[in-house]
Amino acid sequence: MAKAEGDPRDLVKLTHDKLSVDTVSDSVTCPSCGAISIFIGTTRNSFEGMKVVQLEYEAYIPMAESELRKIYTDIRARWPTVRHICVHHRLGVVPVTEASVVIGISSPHRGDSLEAVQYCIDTLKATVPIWKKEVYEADESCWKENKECQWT
Amino acid sequence: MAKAEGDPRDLVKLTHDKLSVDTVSDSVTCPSCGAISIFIGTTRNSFEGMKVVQLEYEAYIPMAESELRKIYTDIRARWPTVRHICVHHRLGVVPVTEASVVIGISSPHRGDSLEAVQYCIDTLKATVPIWKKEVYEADESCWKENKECQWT
Amino acid sequence: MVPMCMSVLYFAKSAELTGHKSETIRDPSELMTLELAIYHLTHYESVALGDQRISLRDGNEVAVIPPLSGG
Amino acid sequence: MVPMCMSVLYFAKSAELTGHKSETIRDPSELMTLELAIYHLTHYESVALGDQRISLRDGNEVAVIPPLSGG
Repeated sequence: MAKAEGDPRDLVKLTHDKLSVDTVSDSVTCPSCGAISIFIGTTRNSFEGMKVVQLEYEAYIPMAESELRKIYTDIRARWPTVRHICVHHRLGVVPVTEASVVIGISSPHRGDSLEAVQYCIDTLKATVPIWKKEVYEADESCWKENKECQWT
Repeated sequence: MAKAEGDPRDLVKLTHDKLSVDTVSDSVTCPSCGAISIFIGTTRNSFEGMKVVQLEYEAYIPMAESELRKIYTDIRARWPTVRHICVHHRLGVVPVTEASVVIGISSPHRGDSLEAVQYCIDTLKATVPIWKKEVYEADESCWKENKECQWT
Repeated sequence: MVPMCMSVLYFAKSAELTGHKSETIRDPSELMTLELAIYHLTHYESVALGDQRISLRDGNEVAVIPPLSGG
Repeated sequence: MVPMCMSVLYFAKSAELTGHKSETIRDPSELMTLELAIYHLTHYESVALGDQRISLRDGNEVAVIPPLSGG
């Protein structure tokens, strides 16, 4: 647990491992902040009546990291009191109910981190090169497209 | 981990134990939801230049639980797709950087749980009978008053 | 006439000011001098002092609720 | 004139459609027929196809980026 005061942290992890909400929460904890806001994206069990058994995620890793850091820069410009930012995105197979993404943002007061976490997930869906394929019960699958993406 | 589909859960815990973000997150996870939004209130190390060493929380427990359930009813009226709601509030001594409150809300799509979690913490501060005393380095202390409270 | 009895709960700063967490008092009218909100416990209804008269019966409990600071 | 060489990376649906994750091609103009966004990797700049000409040099890498679905 990194809790000492210090420079603002911009943390990014793309991993095939299961995500931990506590790990993200701990990584943005700091003594000068009274608020941590977290968003967790999880795998749903159905899409338009079809039963989803799992998702598979793929990323263009160097560009995904670069796009995430652009989002962090935007967040720090819009909410200057934001202290630490952490995004963990899972790759590969993600079973139903497990987290595909965990975003954690800390700030002295809650309004900033609450707004910033919403901006972060909205923008991530629009600009970060990650793709998910829904795998259905009947051995079918479909690459999804975020409505936030400008070129769907 | 309670993950089976079933009735919506309205979970409340007021406890002297350390809070766990993973526990709150797990308790609102469900297969039909793609989003979990979490807010964590943590103890800050300073107030107007004074060094805070810890907070002490006290609650009027039966009424706090009753007021929290009123908030849950409001949330379900305003965001009908919200699935599970969980608030864990810590009582007694809370050292700096540790969580005093963890709120978790799940919904099929993220907009609802993100808005609901903000409403939940705003309303909790205004209506739930819980009090915190800031304890400063110099053996001084002060009972705090939320600006959201109608009769400060 | 039998004097009316009621218990009063104090929290946070009100407990510090009164020096105790609860007490039994016989004449509830003295409650009206407290500059704090009161909750009538039977139904957890709140009553801001000075706003209205509250009807209390023997054995009722009231709580003195200072400004909140949870979260 | 020496033919220009470049590597192309495919992701997600574009990898399924082409049958491979990357390839080396000699005439980049054929890229222009893909109805997908292209990122010019040198600076991770995005170029929507049809919007503008992009200047590519020998050895450049481009990636075909289908509509995103992360999160």
